[in-house]
Amino acid sequence: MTNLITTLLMHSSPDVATSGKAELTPKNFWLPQGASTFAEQNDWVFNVINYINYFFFFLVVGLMFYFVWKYRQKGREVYARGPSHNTVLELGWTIIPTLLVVVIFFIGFRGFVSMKTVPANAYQIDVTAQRYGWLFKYPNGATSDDLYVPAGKPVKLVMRSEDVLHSLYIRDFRVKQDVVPGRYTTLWFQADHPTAGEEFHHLFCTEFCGVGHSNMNRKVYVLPEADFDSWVVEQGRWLDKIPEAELYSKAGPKLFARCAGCHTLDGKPGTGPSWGNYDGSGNVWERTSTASSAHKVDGKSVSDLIGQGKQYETPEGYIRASILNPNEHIVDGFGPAMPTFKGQLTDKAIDALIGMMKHLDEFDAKGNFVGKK
Amino acid sequence: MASHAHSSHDHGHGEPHPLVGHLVPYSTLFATGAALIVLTIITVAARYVDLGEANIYLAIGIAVVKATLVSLFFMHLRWDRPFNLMVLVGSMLFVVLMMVFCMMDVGQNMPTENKGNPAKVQQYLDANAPFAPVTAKK
Amino acid sequence: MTTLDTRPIHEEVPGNYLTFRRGFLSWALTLDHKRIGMMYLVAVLVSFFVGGVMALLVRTKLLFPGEVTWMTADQYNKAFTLHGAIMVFLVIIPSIPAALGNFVLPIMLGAKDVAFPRLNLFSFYLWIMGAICAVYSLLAGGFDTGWTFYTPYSSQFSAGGTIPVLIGVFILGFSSIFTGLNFVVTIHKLRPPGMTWFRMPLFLWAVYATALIQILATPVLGITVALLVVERSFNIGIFDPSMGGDPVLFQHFFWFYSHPAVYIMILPGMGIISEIIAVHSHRHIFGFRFIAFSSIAIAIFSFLVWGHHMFTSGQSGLMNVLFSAITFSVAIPSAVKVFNWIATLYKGSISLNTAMWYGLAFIFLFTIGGLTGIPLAVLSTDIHLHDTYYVVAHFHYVMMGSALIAMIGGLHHWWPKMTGRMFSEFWGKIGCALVFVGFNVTFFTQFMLGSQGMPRRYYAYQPEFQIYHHISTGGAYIMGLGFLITAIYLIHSLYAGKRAPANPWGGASLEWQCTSPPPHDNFATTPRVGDCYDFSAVSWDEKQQGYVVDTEAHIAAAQHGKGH
Amino acid sequence: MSHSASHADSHSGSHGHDAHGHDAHGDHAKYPFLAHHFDTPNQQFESGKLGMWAFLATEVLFFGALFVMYAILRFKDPQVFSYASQYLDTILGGINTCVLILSSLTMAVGVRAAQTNKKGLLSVCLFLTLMGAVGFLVIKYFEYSHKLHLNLKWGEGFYHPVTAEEAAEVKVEPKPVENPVLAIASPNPSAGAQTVALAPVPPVDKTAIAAPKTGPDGVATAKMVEATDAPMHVEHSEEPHLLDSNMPPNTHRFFAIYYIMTGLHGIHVLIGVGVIGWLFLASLKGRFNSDYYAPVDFVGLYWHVVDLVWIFLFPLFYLIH
Repeated sequence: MTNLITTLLMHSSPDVATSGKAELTPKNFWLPQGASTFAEQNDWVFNVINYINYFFFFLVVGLMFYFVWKYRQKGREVYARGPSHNTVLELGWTIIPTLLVVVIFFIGFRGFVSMKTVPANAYQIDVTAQRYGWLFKYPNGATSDDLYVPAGKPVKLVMRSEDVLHSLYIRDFRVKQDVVPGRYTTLWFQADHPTAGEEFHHLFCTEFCGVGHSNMNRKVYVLPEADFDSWVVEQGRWLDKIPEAELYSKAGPKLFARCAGCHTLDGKPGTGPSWGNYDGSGNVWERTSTASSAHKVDGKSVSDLIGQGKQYETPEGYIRASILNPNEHIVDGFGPAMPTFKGQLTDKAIDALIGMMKHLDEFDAKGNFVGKK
Repeated sequence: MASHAHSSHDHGHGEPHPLVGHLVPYSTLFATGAALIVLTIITVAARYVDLGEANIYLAIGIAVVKATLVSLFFMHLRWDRPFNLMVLVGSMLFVVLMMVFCMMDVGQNMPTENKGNPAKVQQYLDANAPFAPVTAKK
Repeated sequence: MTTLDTRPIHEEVPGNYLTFRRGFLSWALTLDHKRIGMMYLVAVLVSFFVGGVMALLVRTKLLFPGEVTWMTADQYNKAFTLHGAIMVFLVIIPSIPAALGNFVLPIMLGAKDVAFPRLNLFSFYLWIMGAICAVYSLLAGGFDTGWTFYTPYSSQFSAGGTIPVLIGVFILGFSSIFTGLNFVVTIHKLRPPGMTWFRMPLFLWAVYATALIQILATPVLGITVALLVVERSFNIGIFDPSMGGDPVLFQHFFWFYSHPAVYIMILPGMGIISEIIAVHSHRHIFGFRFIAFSSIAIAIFSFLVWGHHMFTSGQSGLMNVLFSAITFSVAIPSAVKVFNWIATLYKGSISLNTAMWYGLAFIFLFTIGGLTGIPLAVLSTDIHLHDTYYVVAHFHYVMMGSALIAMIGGLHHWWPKMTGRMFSEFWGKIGCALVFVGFNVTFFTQFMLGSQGMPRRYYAYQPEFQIYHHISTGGAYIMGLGFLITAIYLIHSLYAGKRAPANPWGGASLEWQCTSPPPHDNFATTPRVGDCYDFSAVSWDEKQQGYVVDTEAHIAAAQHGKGH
Repeated sequence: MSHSASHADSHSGSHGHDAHGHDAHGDHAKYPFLAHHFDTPNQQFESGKLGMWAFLATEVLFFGALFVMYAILRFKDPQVFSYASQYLDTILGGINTCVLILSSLTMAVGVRAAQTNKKGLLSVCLFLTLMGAVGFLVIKYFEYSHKLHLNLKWGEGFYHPVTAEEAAEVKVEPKPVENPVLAIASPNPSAGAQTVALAPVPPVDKTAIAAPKTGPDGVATAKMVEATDAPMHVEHSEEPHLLDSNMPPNTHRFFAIYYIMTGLHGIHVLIGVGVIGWLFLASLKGRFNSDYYAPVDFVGLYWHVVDLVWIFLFPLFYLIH
């Protein structure tokens, strides 16, 4: 039954993601200006409920004052003969509100469903909340403290917290979601109107997180898609500013943080082989691993793939290959778990990693640069 | 509501004081005790035969039976005012309520906990947004 | 009505419970529900004063958008946390059931005392112990978690006083449990002949529903704070993610109690209003059964809706939808009550005493509080409003504008009965008006603040909000003035007020049939019960300057179903 | 409503409680234990009983919340429970169950003895019940101390070799790791399980927060992947758990909930010892008789509930191999 209703509602509800430019909803007595595709829908619901509320409020209070004035006590004659009950009336004002709230619920439910249904083509930004600040990470590895989003494109925030509960609230977008340590939460929105110049939307933390709670606000800038793309690339260029000479020592550790989840430096294998075991050759390393040919990649074992003793011409070539299409050759004893970093790592970044692998002795087990021993 | 159960019962309950409580024959008490011990031995024994999933259900089942015995005979509920039984059962219903709601939420949320593979988490989040299939059609 | 019982214990009764025995110990060790009620009342009002001062401090800080030298962010957090914790756990939850309820419940019921007087006294001392723990926690560094104690902030980062205050909450919980337990048994077993469930005043129905919640929900709060204490001390990994725990689970456990707790606060208030409206408009309450059963319905629904505090908490979408849907079911019984009160005014003979002013203020404020709950129960709009000042305003309208106003209304309604003195009606109305105006100025502004997106628990805020904060703070001071005046004339009445007649307002329920203040044992002889909302037998008596109830006519009317 | 009216009359009716309530004094004179605000012993007893049941309801909710917690933890990682429950001693648990049941039996018999004025039998039963309660606590003490000796503890302590023996057995030098939860999860058994399983957790630093990690997320760590694909049931080896490479992640949480629930139950038993002891002394003084046995009855109810709770705790912790 409910499913039926919800399905109907879903079909009748506008597809927020792809509907054309949503207009800015105007600032009114209650609500601030709305700048996302949700604002339209949301403000409409809010206003509708408000009108219903006005009606009932004035009905109740009006009647109250009228009766108080009309039936005020006259003299000391106290006994008043009013009806003590009227079943029809009472059933009436039990049932009518019930129907009303059912309708209200479904209106709100519709809005909620579209807020919870992330479009497939949403642009993902990873958010890390931490007392008392936000860190926004873009797919190309660029990071920023304020949030920049492309206009007219659904944006999905994947959020996690480093310490306590936070809550990301962009009031003009009418979106809010707690950020819970130990779990990923997401929210999405689509802002169609770029913010001009110094304009921005407020981003608040709305879950109490300590002394700096009220300072945990940032700005949200909506850029036209083209500008955004160039901005995010520019933001991602931190690497280029590092001179070749100290490339691996400066950039290496920062990049390695992304690898550290699977690769260690001290010889203990994780999901992937440990860099510590890399013999610096072009050999697919750890060939002697006991679990020989254990792992099949679409039916072929590793040795089938490259054959005994086959080598890359250069170690660099090998490393580069295993970063860009990692599952082409898999080290014995490991599974095809590594995602490709094609398009995420620039050549310079890969050079930095290669440099790091060549000078492992200058890094500690955590990947911090310690210099020549 | 609450009153009806006990006060109606009250009527048939007209003996002069102080015969409020009910006298449970020794035989009944000892029989109950024996049954409880036997059930305990059975449930312990059942632990050593591996019935897979069934083990836990068996254990819980036996526990429920034992609990019922204790409350009916040791605690006189079999003869006591129905309202007292209502109090006990009612309170248990609220525990069940709490458990059901909490478990539903936990079950829904588990995949979003980042002890799991975030890639999987992402797939889950994209796939399992409420009523995703419906929107997917568009 | 005053033929005294001949039992020895009664020989030295010199009239009323206040003069029954004298000396400090006669109060500290009393088993008389009236004296215990009075002690609760004093204790609650004192904590109310402290909590109020905290509120004014917070409001004063919020006059300035930025840092202020005289209050750091840390002190601010501790101040609003203290305000919340005191008002919830020390004031509103015990105010009506434990203070007023203790005093009038057995009398309204026609009983000599509550079922377990010792337990009653014990729960009062539990309350004291809880309060002491709270005070100690201030010495131990205060606590800054907000009254909701969310993990992992409370389990890792919050100030040193957190564990003591949690212990305090645990103890207060049991104080509340024992009070509720006492009332349930009293209402079930101590009703005199003729006092059937449907002869019971609606206040008793409300208190009964409240007691059910207290018994069924409060233990969960106890275990939750206990687990939190363990988590904080040993980091066992149940609520704290650093060891694999789940913060959202804490919120489930916390709100399983704390949402029903909202109804522990408001239900008795509704009961009082039913009394005040009926008595002061001298007319049979409209739709007795609907009001009575709506109390029970609210009590039961209140257990099914706790998740609506967690729409943005990371709770799964399914549960959000479920909880939102059920939440609306609570709106219905509340609406029914309001409509019935209005219908009770219809064709009444309404005397606008101070108590009635508070009663009408309640209807006004509770209507706003209830209606503004709807946007918060609606999923999509709540996302915008959650954790903003809109929520703050909403629950202040319900908790303070309703529960507390009802409590003060009840205080005025029963003040002559409790103290035997009349207070100044003139100043009473001045005080009520100031409180009412001040309250609306304070909190209606906060609705706007909230819907404009001002998050709650903010020490510093965007300048654009400043004007609202100024208005709000102004209102807070007006309200404070109102309460000050109220306190002054009430205390003054204790010394200079003129003696109160047994029945100053013309009520027909049992508490108006014993002298004011009541004798030690309430009723010399087991009272005979009529229809407590049938005022046909009530008439004004010049000599007593009060109303008198013609008992025989009253009983007769009830038996022949007259006066309906 | 009519029948509840008749309820009110029923007890008054049977004891001539007319509008002037004179006979009530008769009752008060006859029964010294009858409180002044009750009319009849019946009413007093019934009130006490209802009060007791209401209190037991709060106890049910009190423990119930913990059972909910148990269900959720188990639901989240079942393999932990099937693994860790093997560290509990089923036989001792079973014996304890029987002890409690027997003490419940003696309590029930005691109530009957009180009802029928058999004062000697009552004292004997109360004494036996008392012994049962004490015995339960003694056995529990041995269980606890054994576990603590094996360092099967709550929270972080679970991962620290504290006892000399274990420190000796475990030769690996502990290394701090950033995220305990993930570190606890043991990667594929073949590789480096010990060290990972051993990694102790640094005490939570309440002030300093680690700098945010750089680079986008979305890359699974070894532990993450393993944690999700952990097998449902793992045999535990004879080695101490710190060396057991099969130990599933979050095992410490099993012992957390174990100590909390059995501990709270233990506290209730302790309270039981107190009140039953008091009853015993009172019964020696011959305080109770067929008119006045309410305290025995009510304490009996409490004691049975303590038994009930254990009846559920036992299978949930000891029998989930």
